[in-house]
Amino acid sequence: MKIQYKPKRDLLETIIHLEILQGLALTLKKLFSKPITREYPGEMPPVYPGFRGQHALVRDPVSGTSKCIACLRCSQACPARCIRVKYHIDESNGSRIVDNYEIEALRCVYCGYCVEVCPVNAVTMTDIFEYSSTDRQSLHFDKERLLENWDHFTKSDSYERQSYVNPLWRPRGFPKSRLTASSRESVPKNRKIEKQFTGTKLGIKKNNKEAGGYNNLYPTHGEKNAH
Amino acid sequence: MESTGIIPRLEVSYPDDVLHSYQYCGQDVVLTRKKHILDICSFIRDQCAMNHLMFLCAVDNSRRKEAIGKNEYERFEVVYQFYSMTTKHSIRIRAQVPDDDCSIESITSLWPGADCLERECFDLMGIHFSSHPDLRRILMPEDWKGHPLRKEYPLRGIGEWAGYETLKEKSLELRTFDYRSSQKGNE
Amino acid sequence: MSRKISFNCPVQAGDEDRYRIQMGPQHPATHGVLRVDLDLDGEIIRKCNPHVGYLHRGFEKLAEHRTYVQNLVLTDRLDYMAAMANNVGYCEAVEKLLAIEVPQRSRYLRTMVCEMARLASHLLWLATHALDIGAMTVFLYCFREREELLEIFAELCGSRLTNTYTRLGGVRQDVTHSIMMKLEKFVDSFPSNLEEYETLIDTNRIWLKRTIDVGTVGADEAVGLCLTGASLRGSGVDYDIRKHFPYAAYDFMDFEVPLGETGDTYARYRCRIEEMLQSNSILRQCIERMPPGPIIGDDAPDLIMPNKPGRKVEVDVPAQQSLIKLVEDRETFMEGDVYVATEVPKGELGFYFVSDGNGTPYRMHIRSPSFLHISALKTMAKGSMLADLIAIIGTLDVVLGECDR
Amino acid sequence: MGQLNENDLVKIKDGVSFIPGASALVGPLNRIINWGRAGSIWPVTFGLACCAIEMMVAGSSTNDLDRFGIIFRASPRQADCLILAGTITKKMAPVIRRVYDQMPEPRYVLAMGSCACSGGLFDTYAVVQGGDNFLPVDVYIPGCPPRPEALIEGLITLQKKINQEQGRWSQLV
Amino acid sequence: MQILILLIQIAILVAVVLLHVAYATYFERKIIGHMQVRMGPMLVGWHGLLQPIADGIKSFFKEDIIPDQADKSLFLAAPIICLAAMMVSLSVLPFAKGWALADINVGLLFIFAMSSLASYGIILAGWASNSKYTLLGGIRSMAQVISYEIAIGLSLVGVMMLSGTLNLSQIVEAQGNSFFGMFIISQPVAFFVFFIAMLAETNRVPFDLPEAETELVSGYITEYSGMRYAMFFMAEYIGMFVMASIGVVCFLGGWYGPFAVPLFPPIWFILKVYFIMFLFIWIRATLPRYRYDQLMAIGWKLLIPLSLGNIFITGLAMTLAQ
Repeated sequence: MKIQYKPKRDLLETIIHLEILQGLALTLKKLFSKPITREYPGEMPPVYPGFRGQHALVRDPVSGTSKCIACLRCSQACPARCIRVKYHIDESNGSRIVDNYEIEALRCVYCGYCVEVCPVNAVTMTDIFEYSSTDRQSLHFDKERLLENWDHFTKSDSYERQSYVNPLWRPRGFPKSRLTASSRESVPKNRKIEKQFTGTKLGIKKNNKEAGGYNNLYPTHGEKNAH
Repeated sequence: MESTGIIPRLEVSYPDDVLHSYQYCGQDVVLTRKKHILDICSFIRDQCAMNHLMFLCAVDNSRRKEAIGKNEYERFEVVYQFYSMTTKHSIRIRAQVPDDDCSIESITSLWPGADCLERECFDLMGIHFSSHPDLRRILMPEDWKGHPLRKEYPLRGIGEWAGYETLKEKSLELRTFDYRSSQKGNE
Repeated sequence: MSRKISFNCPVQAGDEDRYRIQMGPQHPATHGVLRVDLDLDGEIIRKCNPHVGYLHRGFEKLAEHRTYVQNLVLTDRLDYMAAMANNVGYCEAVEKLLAIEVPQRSRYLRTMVCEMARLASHLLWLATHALDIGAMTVFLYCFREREELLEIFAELCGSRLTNTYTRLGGVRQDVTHSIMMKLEKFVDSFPSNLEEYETLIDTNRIWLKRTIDVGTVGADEAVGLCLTGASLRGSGVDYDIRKHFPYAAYDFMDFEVPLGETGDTYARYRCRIEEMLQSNSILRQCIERMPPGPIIGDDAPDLIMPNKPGRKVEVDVPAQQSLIKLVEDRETFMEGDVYVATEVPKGELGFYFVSDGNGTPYRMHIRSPSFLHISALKTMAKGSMLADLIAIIGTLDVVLGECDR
Repeated sequence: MGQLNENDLVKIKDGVSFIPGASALVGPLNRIINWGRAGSIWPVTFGLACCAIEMMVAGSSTNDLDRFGIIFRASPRQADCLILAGTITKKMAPVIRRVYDQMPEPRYVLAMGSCACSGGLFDTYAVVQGGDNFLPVDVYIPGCPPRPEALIEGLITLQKKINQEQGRWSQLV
Repeated sequence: MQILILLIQIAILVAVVLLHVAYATYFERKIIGHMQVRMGPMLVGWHGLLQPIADGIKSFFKEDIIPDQADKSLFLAAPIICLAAMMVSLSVLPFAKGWALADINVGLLFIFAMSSLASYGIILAGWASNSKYTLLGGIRSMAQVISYEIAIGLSLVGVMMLSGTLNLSQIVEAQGNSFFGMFIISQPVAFFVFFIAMLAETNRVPFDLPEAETELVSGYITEYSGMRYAMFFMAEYIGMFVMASIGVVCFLGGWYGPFAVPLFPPIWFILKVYFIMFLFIWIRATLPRYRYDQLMAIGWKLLIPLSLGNIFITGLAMTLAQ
């Protein structure tokens, strides 16, 4: 396909500077239109569930501490090698007990692999992205700090709004067999199950039935998708 | 991609240079000696209408399982991939470059665009391209030691680059003029 | 007064009246950290020598020390204007090497995000190109559209810029209805918004004067310089990898490849504008034809590679030290080498893999379009004026992250 | 310094000190200057890698850094703040230091994103492991890249830091 | 006594103009911001109203760097030359009837002289900084000023011919109180040439080559920091103000308006000046930048022939009318 050029301007247009006047008219029109600026400290940007923000360790309501079982999958999957887990083995039953769980937030690249591979939904990424600091040490999260992050997050609006189920724990559209742990948190009952999106002009309608099994796999998040 | 018939033609034209050829994932590959690489490339460009040089890079074979113990492999190889925009065929040439004579002829006379790619090979792998107009380091600083992509080069580098060392010294020295440290000194 | 003028570069014989100037690495118009050494005769460039490497991060070396899955994260940082397209390109290459099947739905999803990335990248290109030439309002209008796309990315995969959306053997997340509704709204409004930018520059006499006959490259010269993408097509060479080696779902899409004739900056500008419209129509087709089905294949590797059969991860526990040592299971992957190219917004992005059967690539070479485009700068800028150089850097659409790797 | 060091001589530099009574004058002046500085932080137009794109977004219409009085200056001589937006390679580090040295006091450094803070993903031969190896970094902004709002939040942190400064002007005037 | 009054007048004028300059930058940022669908300064003061003050305070207390290799005396003198020349030209502007500090007979020439002098400041700044970008900026500025000074002078010859004087107040009087008396009606071509040349004289988009940010970093002011940079900045905005004032005086009927305002006569003058300054800002938000040789070509090949033709036709028309 050869590209088409717009016709050249004629003499009259050259003299009255038509195209420049059009440009001026556009900017003048914009002068009186509403700015699209989001006034940030007062007005928050939309953050969607599954946003890869500040890390946290989920505080288990039962035990009051982290759910981590020190399987080290997260630190193996981490491309930036920023997760350090220290643990010891309980002599009585041979299970691993986490001593410290460190995430170096300044080295992390926020890829979300650690969250996705965690078999017990212990580590997560929250919607919080405002935690700049004037010193380096405060961004080196240890276990306590990570648990605090979770507490901080559970108090925030975005947690309240969608009663958090991180889609990274349970990626939308993933068959159950592919999830790292099949014993993952079940979807709360009051959640609407959304059908998988499909196009309207499908040439292959008959395949629909076979693929129907995938339709009811993933929950929606909050009332956003309800309508 | 079906067989293009280029490999037999190459084998006929350059019987001494073609070592071995194979197809992998539908891509034609020819292993050659480095001696007549310029002729081979110009043959490919002019006789086979392969006008597009897709990429040019160097590989260090020293730790490669399949290469170890086979004498058709040398320490390094320079890989060229050519493509013909008209016939939609492509071919890959792997020219073997021995460790002791680490040089190969430049193809900048055929593809001016190969200039930077060859400089990159020289920079990262240490392969000399004879008759290259301006063979300097391109990605690393001029006084960098070693060739990072060679297999024996560790990931974090050997030693510290001199320029960075001087920078660190300078920044320590200039720190005295810093607001924060002058404050600390007085407190 | 002249006693105080001291030039850093030694002046060679015959060059006494040349004015040497070093543009960059910190310069507003070099799109990052490109450095260009110029020999000026008045304002006319006699010699132009681009220096790259100020963003060389050792990608190819690092990739040899990370698994195939982890390297996916690296590719986000290659061409950060269109991270999605890089993800797709990388995955297509690795899937060819490891012979992984991709389900149809995720092919469509990949096509969709690729085109979204192309739009985002081209919008950023238009913005910076216009800013370089002085039209700063276009810059901000383009960002408005781009923001919409980035918000869709954020909703889709949780990150705005470095998406890590694809996965070997599929994609990471399925789309939801709300994402698709947003996308549809975007697709509907995009052509009229594009018109808006065009009012400001397309027929503007200053823009025409600054772009027509600037940085002209003939078709043969462009091929010789290894230009790809819109920079090549502006010269009239019909080479688009989406047509030549269809990947993802481009086989099923109806689109055309816009070709220029003159090979100057204006032709490339028009080419990219037309490409944006084509991408928009591909997006619409993706929305309309999105098939149902799984988004990830059955034989897709796990996030922790090497994965099968019987992944073996040993943990070295000197209990006091508790350091983690991962002994990678030397599971047999395919041995061989493969080169797969994809059409990213900048041009032809190719990955050349040499595998020796480990979970990490033996050698990964990235054929980055920007690297070759910058090398073409030397030829293109010669004889033009200083202000033209800015326009040429803009029109080549270089991104240094990809160039230096 | 009015509130803190009321009773002793305030030492600014070797041999330069303030008389205690002057603090009534110095205190408000200090506050006004800090307000001026916090209200007009001009960063250098200096992008390194990915984060530079988010920096541009922060300056664009949706977030509009101009609201805070922040406009980008191309010349380091007129800038107050250096945003390290992206990976710092060893080849680039001397250049960055040079840009920093060209800036007039008071100058601030923001490290934006993992790469600038600590090298991030790129633990390789070519990358500096953190900008604070050779620059006095004032604010660290985590994220890869941080959202533009996170950058704004980092700048707000910097404003807070500026507002707490005492007598940084006295050496200059 | 008279001197004292004059001094007070000068002080008031300078204070008002400096405040005006400060707020001109504010309005520029605000208007361009809204044209780009964003907000402009918002948070320093109510709707960012204190923004210029904060900028001023910050610049004043910023370290003043004099590069080692610079020619110190010239480096220090350049911003002062620039600012002083621009400020002096304020003295002859008639803001209202009788509201001029110095109502001299050669007002128009005086302003041209001063604006040429200001360009010396720019050239010296470019030279004395001893940096390559500033030198290029200085050279560009010199060439630009020389070419467009001619165009702007020639374009005003028609006005001088019609009014028969160089005194600014008398030029306004010559246009009279009516709308159709304005010289923009009788001299449209001259106004067109004047307007474009005015943009070039004040280094505004699309002719902002001496400080083209994407080409020359900051052009001739690249090496200036702190207050000295602010002085150049002020000089540029005062230059805009002066040029806009000349446009108002020569083409838009000066202080005359549809009706007379009793207490504050300069109101119409100021409104008209602001209108022209708005045009400056508006154009800045819309247009790209010319290339250097194209700029020269416009100056020499388009504007100067046009204005010469305009003089010829004006002369012809005047002769015929007699």
